[in-house]
Amino acid sequence: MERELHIRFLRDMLRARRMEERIAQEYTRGNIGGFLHLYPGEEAVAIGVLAAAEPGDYIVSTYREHVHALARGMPMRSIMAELFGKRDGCSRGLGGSMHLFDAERRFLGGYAIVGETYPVAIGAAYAVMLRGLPEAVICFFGDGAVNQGTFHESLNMAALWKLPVLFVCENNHYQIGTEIHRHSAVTEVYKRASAYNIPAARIDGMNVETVNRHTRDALARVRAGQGPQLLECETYRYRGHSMADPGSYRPAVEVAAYEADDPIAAEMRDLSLHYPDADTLHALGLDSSESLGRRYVENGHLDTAGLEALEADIRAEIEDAVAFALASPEPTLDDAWGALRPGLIHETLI
Amino acid sequence: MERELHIRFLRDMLRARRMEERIAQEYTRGNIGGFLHLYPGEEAVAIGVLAAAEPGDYIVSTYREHVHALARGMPMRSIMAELFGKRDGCSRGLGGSMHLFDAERRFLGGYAIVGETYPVAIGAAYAVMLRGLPEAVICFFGDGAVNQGTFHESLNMAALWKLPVLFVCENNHYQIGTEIHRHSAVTEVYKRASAYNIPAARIDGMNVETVNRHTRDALARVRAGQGPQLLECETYRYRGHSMADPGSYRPAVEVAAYEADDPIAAEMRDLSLHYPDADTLHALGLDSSESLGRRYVENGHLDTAGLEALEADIRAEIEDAVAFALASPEPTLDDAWGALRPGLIHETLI
Amino acid sequence: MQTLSYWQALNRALEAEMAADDAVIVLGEDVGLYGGTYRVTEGLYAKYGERRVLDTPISEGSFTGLGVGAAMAGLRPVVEIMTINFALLALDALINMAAKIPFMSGGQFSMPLTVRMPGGVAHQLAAQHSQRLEHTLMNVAGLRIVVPATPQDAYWQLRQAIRADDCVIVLEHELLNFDKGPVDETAKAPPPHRATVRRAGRDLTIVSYSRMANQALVAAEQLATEGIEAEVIDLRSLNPIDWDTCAASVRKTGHLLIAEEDSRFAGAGAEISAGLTERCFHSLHAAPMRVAALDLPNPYNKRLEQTCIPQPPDIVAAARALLRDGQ
Amino acid sequence: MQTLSYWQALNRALEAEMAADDAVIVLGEDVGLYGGTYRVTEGLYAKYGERRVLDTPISEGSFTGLGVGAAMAGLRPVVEIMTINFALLALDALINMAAKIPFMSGGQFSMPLTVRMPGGVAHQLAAQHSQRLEHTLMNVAGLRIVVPATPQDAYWQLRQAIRADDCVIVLEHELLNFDKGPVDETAKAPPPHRATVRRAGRDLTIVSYSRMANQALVAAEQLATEGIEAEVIDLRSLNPIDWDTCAASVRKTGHLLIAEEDSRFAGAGAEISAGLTERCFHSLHAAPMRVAALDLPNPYNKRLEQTCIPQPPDIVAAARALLRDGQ
Ligand SMILES: Cc1ncc(C[n+]2csc(CCOP(=O)(O)OP(=O)(O)O)c2C)c(N)n1
Ligand SMILES: Cc1ncc(C[n+]2csc(CCOP(=O)(O)OP(=O)(O)O)c2C)c(N)n1
Ligand SMILES: [Mg+2]
Ligand SMILES: [Mg+2]
Repeated sequence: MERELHIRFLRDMLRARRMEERIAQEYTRGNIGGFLHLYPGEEAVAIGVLAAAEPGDYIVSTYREHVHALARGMPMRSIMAELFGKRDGCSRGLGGSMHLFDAERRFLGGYAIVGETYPVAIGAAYAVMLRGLPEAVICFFGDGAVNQGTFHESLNMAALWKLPVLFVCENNHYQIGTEIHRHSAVTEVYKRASAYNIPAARIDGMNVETVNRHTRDALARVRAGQGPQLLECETYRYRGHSMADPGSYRPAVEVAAYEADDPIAAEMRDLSLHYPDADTLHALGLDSSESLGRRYVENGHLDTAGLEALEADIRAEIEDAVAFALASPEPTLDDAWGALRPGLIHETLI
Repeated sequence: MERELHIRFLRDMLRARRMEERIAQEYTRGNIGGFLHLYPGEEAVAIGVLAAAEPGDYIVSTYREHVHALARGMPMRSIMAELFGKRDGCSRGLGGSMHLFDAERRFLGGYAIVGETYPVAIGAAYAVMLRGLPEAVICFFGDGAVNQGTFHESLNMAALWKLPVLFVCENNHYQIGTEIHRHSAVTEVYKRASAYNIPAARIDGMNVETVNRHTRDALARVRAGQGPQLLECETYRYRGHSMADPGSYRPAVEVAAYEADDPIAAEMRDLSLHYPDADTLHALGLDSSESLGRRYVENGHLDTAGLEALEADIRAEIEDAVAFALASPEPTLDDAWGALRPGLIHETLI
Repeated sequence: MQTLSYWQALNRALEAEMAADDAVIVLGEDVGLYGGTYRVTEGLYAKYGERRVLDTPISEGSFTGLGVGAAMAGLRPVVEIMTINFALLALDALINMAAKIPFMSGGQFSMPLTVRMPGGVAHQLAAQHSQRLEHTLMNVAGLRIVVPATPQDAYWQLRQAIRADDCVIVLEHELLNFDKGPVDETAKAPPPHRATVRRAGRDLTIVSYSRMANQALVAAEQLATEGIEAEVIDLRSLNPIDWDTCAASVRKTGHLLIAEEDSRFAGAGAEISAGLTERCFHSLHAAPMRVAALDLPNPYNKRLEQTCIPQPPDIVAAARALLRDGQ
Repeated sequence: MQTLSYWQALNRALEAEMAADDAVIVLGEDVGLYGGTYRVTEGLYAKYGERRVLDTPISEGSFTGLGVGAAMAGLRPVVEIMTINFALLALDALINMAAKIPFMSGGQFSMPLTVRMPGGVAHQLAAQHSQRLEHTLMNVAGLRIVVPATPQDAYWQLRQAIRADDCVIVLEHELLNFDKGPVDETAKAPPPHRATVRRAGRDLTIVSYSRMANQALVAAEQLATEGIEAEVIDLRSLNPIDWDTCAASVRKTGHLLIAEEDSRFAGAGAEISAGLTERCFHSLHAAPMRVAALDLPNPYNKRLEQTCIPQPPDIVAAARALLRDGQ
């Protein structure tokens, strides 16, 4: 059981990483346009948090949301087609990379204006509260987003009315090129929640199991009517802020240090606690996702065939998604007019 | 010396109270229009804080700012003429009650959109910091204003860059008709400053001497380069939010309790600690500003003549200010166009 | 038929929709316990409780955004921004969120959100409290804007706004609140964005909206005494605009006068003028004329305030000048 | 003369003004250490230090307001709002503060504040990142707006903005950043708000601004091959508008075409159309025509994005249609 959960985490993180890598390639090939913000390095947060969510929960995310969407269960096909700007994309090719939406899975969207996720989240939570349902809202945001006024306004209201929201800060220490010490007077994000009496914790965002456990506990409190909770997940992005950003403002040693702590490698180590072979693992040293397969095999969690099958599954899914995206037609102007006012057909306006 | 300071506080508070009472009258007479927010009950804050300010300091205030303006040394004439919408008003009759400005006294204005005082204050403070001067900026705001996003954004920047600002919260427990427990998840405003590492204290805003002492200490820290400070002054407004508001949402006992703690009466009690006669004072019980004169005489701080002279001075000043305001001409449309772009004359635009 | 004041009509509309649908909630500063700054929400708190009539902190950006999120999750929120002046703090929520989410989501989410904001120039409220944001909101694809001038329209249009699946902005006028008029709660409402001919005439068309439409009627009566028959059109809606009603009138009269309280430069009148010139150029005997506010912030001084925004005599004078030019 | 790209011209202008006056500071997200998202502030941090080139948190409302307060206390701040899309969070600071403080203070405070905001439709940035706010800002008395289309104008107009004692908004266009052109740093600049005739012609007047003015020139060359000589006016400024230059041209050609990237409905073009109709009605042979963006949020899909905003062939087609109508 435990083992299966770990394998699932590993699979989801690998799937996320491989998808993002492919997306980067497709961007350089010109199949994807606009701003593109990738997630490698931060997978443990999305995977760990969303594995704890129920189907009835609402998710609100940012422009760096492909992996949240994937972890929420959105088909890779519909994500990929959206990035390709196609009609079968989750937002019909009208939203693009920063605006993935899925009403069915209660994925309330990716928002590109920093700080917008808070009000959307408390709004959905207000609806939940009014109906007295055991649903929760999960609201993602970055460390830079903490300084937006809506953080303050929304957290105050969430606390005031005990709204069922879990605020999840993906603290990757950077607001584009500005390091957290240069943008926040208090760099421990979780401490800022005390201004609203919101219970908060800082956790290791590079460890999927830690993230998942804390999320489960926090969501249980939310569902028990204890009001909003906040988790600060310390993490790191390996790439630049977006495809347009070389990321050169970050010291090489910093990037290397975090990469040594790769969440996928970490999950591997974690598995090793549950299954012998710890010495072998230790001897191997820290690792990046590249050599993960080998290790898994060495650890005996997966045999070569199992690992190859896993990687092959992911590869196949990605190929399928890309082929689907390529084949999908482009949206028409009629699609655009229809999307502008989905409710319009029922009404005589003039 | 001490005694003189106390007499000065008392005089300033009485002057403020009497001016506001007259302004209310002139409003009902139709000489003053628009929204009118009065200050009775809160005098100890403006008087206590601004008595500690230096001429080089900048003051930023709200729509409830007549007394801040007066305490800053602006002539009552120019305040009254402004309220009357006249050309000799401090803002030429263009600003009105909510927008008193005085460049010479570095009174950066009354702002009517809740939450605007913070950014103006940190902006002025940034200019001071850049020039390395020992000047400070004093920023007033209410308890309701704490929930505006700019509070959060501006306090973070103030702390991040160690700007010389003293934030003064006039916590009168109400945001118009909404009591603080219904608008803030954390009702101790000073605690919210911890989210920015800003030193903060909650003090008795009904006691002018307390306010003054804390302000002096806080400003000393500001001038010593220790960065922003925050004072939460607990106070109360006796009247409705504005002249349009009956204030009936507040329990009568609450109003009475605070009035029993009138800052002017409190200052009287305070004086009695320095000069005998404490028993007599105690026997008299708590008092409102109305019977203040009598008490003062009884306490021996002022003789009947002295008190009458004080009241007479204030009466005369108010009469003079009203006469001045009445006699002042109205601004012209040319004045208005000139005020729109004071810098325009130097430039050929097209 | 009953006579109600404008605020009462709005109050009845809220009451009716709240009674009809549990998903309707009202939120804003002092809308509950206090009963609303302009009394519009009076009585609702007692009847529907503090959860459906929600007093908010002073956090316009976020409580408007809360309305957006709540609408996405199935409620039909009616957000009151106490006055339009504070809407500048909520424009990201309105423009980048409410207006764009249905589109960006490929039509998956509708936006059954109503945002009420009393505004306009009232009595000496000075520059920061006398905003007019018509032009700003009009340019935003995805928002609908209604501008009722009468209690009856206030009633109908607010109810329609709440029932709409789009985000509808209700621009009320602060000075209309105590205007009284007949309100029929049972008659079938006209479509929400259809303009209405408030007065028929043959010599010129005056297009206006909100309080200024009433002022235009006053001016038209004066003009009638001089033998000039003005047709007065109350737009009732600024997005969409009922071009057909306006164009039909202009084609008949050959003269277009636009009366608005907004500042002239790039105000709502600019679109009305440009849009009708495009549609009726060959019927026009003279350039469309705009009677509008001066391009100044609103001054506190009463006399200057009155000078800055158009008064009925200004409309009368403009009509005369227009007809002279068009001879 | 040297050739610079648009961003380099802006960079030189900042450099020149910072060197000339210690009171000039630059602030915004990533303007310092990072060198500016569009490189416009490159090199300034190294030269003038972190106090005069200030990296800010993501707090647009307050750091723009900080610019206002700093301007009142004697600095000449240049605020960069990384892209205009985030300016919706700063509109209270711009509209209720920067634009109104000089007026509300009776002229005691001037407002030597410059606010730069790159914007417009770039490449597939989708609805939230493709704002055009011309119309919103134009209606605000107390703001001046410049819209440079060339590196030379970018250089001149930014310098003039910094030197102005009013609040000047510099609307840059994201797609112009890498356009190159001659920049003379010593020539005397024309007044900041004067329009320029970029191409002379006799058959119709095309009024445009920012990137669309360059597109209009492309269209004009195409029209010339068909024997149609278009006069192309680049407004350079949206507030104030140089009406005289435009009106003189329209009186000559009798035909007015407006090309803008803004959405048509209540966009900047509405004022241009209305304002010039008022001034030139009797010279016009046809209604002024607007070529503008569709009234839709900007779609991500590339082909739709291109469809939504005018392209040179659209301008050409409109010019032909306009001349047909005006026969
Ligand atoms: C209001 C606003 N300001 C600026 C930007 C430009 N911008 C996009 S992402 C970003 C940094 C956000 O940092 P953080 O919140 O830490 O998230 P991360 O990108 O690190 O995941 C900025 C400044 C924006 N999108 N919205
Ligand atoms: C942004 C904004 N929202 C709402 C208002 C309307 N309003 C004026 S004063 C006020 C209450 C402010 O309360 P507080 O900050 O406690 O100051 P107080 O009036 O008690 O001195 C409100 C809601 C406003 N002026 N600005
Ligand atoms: Mg970050
Ligand atoms: Mg208060």
